[in-house]
Amino acid sequence: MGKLSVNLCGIELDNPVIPASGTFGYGYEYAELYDINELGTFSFKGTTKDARFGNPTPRIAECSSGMINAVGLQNPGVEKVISEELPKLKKCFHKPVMANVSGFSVEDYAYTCEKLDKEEQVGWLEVNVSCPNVHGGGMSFGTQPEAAAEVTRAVKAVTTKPVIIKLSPNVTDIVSIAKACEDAGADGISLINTMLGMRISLNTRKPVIANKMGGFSGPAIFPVAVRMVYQVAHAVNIPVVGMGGVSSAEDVVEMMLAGATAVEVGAANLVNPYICRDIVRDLPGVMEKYKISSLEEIIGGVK
Amino acid sequence: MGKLSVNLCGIELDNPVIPASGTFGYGYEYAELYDINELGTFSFKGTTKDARFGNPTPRIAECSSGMINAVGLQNPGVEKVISEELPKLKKCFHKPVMANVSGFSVEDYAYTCEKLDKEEQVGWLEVNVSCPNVHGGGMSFGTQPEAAAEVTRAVKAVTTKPVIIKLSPNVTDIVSIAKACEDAGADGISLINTMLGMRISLNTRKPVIANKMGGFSGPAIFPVAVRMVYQVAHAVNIPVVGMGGVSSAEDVVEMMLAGATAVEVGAANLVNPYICRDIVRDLPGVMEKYKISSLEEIIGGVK
Amino acid sequence: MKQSIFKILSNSALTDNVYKMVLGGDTSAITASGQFVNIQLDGLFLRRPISVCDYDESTLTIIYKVVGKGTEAMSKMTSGELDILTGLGNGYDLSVSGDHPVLVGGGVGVPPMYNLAKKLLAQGKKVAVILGFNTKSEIFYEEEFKNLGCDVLVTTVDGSYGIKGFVTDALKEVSYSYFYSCGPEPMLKALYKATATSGQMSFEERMGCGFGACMGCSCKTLTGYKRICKDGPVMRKEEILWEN
Amino acid sequence: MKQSIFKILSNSALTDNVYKMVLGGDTSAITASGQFVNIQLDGLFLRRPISVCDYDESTLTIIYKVVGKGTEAMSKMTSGELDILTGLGNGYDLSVSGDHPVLVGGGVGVPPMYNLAKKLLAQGKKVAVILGFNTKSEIFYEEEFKNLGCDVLVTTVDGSYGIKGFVTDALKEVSYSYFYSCGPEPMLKALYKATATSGQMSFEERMGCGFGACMGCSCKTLTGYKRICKDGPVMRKEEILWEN
Repeated sequence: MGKLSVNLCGIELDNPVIPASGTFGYGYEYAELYDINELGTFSFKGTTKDARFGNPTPRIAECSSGMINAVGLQNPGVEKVISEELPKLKKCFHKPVMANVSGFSVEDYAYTCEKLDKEEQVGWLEVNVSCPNVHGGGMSFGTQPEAAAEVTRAVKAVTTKPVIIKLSPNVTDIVSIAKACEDAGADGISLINTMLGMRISLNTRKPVIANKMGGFSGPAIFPVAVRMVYQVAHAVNIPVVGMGGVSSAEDVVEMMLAGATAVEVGAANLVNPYICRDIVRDLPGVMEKYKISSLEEIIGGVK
Repeated sequence: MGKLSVNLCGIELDNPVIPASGTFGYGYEYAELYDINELGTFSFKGTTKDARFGNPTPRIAECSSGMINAVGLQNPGVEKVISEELPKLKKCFHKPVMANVSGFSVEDYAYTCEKLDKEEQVGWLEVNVSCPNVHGGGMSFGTQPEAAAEVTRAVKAVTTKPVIIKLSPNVTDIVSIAKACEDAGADGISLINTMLGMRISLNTRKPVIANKMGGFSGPAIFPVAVRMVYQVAHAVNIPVVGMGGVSSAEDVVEMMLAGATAVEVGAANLVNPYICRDIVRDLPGVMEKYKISSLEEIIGGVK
Repeated sequence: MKQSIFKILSNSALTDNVYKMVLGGDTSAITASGQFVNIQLDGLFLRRPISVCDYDESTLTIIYKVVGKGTEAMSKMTSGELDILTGLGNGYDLSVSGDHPVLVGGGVGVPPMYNLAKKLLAQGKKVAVILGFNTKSEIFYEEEFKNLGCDVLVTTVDGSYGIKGFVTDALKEVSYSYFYSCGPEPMLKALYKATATSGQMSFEERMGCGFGACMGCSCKTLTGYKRICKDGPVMRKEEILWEN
Repeated sequence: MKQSIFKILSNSALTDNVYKMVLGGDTSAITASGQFVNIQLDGLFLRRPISVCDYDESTLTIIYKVVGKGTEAMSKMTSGELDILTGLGNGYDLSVSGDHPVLVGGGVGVPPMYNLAKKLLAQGKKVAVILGFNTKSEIFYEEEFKNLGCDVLVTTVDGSYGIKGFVTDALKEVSYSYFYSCGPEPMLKALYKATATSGQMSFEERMGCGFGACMGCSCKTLTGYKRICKDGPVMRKEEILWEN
């Protein structure tokens, strides 16, 4: 294996850098800018059973060292993703891709994952259990260990590929939720999804975002992400994909020292569309500076 | 009342600006720099039953738009605070002061609050239920509604002055905890305390902070603070003191629009020791710019 | 789209709060009038999208109104370099203009009309321009459009200069084969009703990335969901769906 | 303590990663050798504490090693202004020096010894200076101390220059009435054991505020809990408590 390569749930990645879902579309906008095959893989736009427009606009707000978004899982629905998006994706990306799935019921998750599991290019299923849950009374699957486990079991029952559960940071005890997913058969855990945040406009005296609140991401949340990745990675025996404010090769190394096997990059893509490629290119220099011979060796290096 | 003044639990503040506990000592270091009577009030260093040195060093880490601290409630203990610190405080500050109290058992809280309640200059008791709880198995009082309510009841039973419960943001459902405190007799709620965060040094491959994790504060956490202040202020009928990353007069107005009756300023004091005075002086100009005739009127202005 | 560094050549006030900045750099990615650029500013996370007023091989001109931290910081810049994404958005389609199009700009919607007018005139079209402002002190670029050789009508809501009222009041006095517009949504809505011909309108929305990746600026149209930043900002009258 | 704006007058490399910056501004709050300043840097939240190498009425000289983002950013500055808190920390007490004190600096612990030497010499003291480095290429300020009129001994761990070994090896060759020191903790510990007289040591710790408010840099001493930033950074040998 190369000194940058890591093994994520049995699939080798040339490097641990993964653009996060919702910040990279289905890849082809970025493929116009550079060869996205330089990346380890990427997690495509959150896909649901049915097509969704998402939330009203404005959906975006600026914050110190970060941003809030309330897109609301806009996507064409799993059928169209398979028939229209994946063929376009296949043309510009030739590695296994991470399929990001959201749902509003356990049945939704199972339905969408079962369909995507059959797609040859899909390498992993990243199941986002941090979205609003209709049938559970406003709470989200990702904030209750049993609900997260229920989704995990349902998805595992109808799929053959590695299932990575993506957790919400807006919880009291992230470890109990991660363990519940592991016990329910999850092959990996990815975290952290965005933090629930809000901004108010002094001009209008209304929330900046039409939906009032939204998902807060960017370098501002990095210390919370490192903490949760550390807590979860030391509590479970399955790989952890770390994310949350990562925007440099140094951040990637810090996440891996905390316990991440691979690292997703989110908000930074929106500010610098070349950031993931740049991080991949910067990694060897950073490894040399900090005397790291292989990234695999530093995973969870902090006890 | 002046256009800057607000009423916090029956006590009028000349303005809503309050340096947060742990960033302002007992006031006299800052009194060497400017007349701290310009402030609404301030919340003094977290005080416990017994003297504490706190955690080993390093206790501080830098983050994007923020910092992590793991001081660990260093203080001389309530007897010495009363006999040595308050007399020094009285010399430079002539308004009611907010007494910040922490404990490791319900009895601790009651003991310390009862003593400070008898001190003439103490106007409010700010009870910090977001510190490590020994007898509850590593969880913290502030993460369980019933535990927070228990502390509230115990403190209210032995005190006569307004009791403000300071809540932790590291929870799934901040509203349920705030309501439990209100039901238990709290006169006010202050939030947010710091977020649990962690940084790792690439040089040493160890956590930057000796205690591994610490409290993350600064402008980075402002969007989470605004969200939680908004949620709590719209769920309870007692005043809310907003804090978390506030570092400008505009931030103060945003917090008040979210529902805060007064606003605490924390980490910003450590970077600019004059910041709270500057905010008080900037407020009239900001109010004029945004056509605000009185701060009292905008509290909870965002529905 | 291209990411590159531009040098600030000049930055001056046109009115109390509207500024004109001329930048030097690689403009090769700009392919149409009505496109925008996305500017990175120190201490701010998201880039700031600003419409292109004019450009040539090596310079870029933008006109912006101070509305927040970002534009306020820009207004204070006198020199230095900026990291800019260029060539964003679809821009206006000139092929359908007919021989005497009218260009309608309101407030900070005026700037993109400038390069558009230049291009249409270069194609030998007769170009009428309507510039709408609230009051006299807010007016800018009237002379510049006249110097290009356009027939220029200016409206002010308070009647302190030119025609009293809105751009739609001036529209009555103009004959046109097609219309191009940019301005606040109420103006675009009024134009939508008042215009006798087909045309194109440029829309504004808070953006995340500005290049189609984040779905932050989506809108519904009669031809499906569109991203203001990538499928827009210019929409054809026929596809516009007014949601409220 | 005072917060004020300083102008960067010069900034140059003394070794591969040690830089000297001279700043112009109001130094009136600096009252003793061994104090430090706390510097605000764009894009970084906490200020960066740096010991004062030298100062006069209107200029401040600091010498810093590039160890992280902050010092790296500083090393690239050629001009401009910096927001600095001055007059922080207790500094050295000269009144107890006796007539021939020795000043011991290790690595970036060398700079504060410079102004201290100046002051002691001005009081007519005979000043011996021991400068400890790892290797020849890291040596700086040997000439500057000689030019002041100090007896200077340099040690290098690898023997590539001066006395081979540690500052404690050079100490054997010096007679002294008192010692002042600044350097890495292992050096201070060794000095603590090796010194025959009383003395003062300056300590380092990660700081929050730098002026005594946050308790971020507390330490235990034989005379109680102390804040490195406010009650220190200088401690008397008699009060020091080695925790490990």
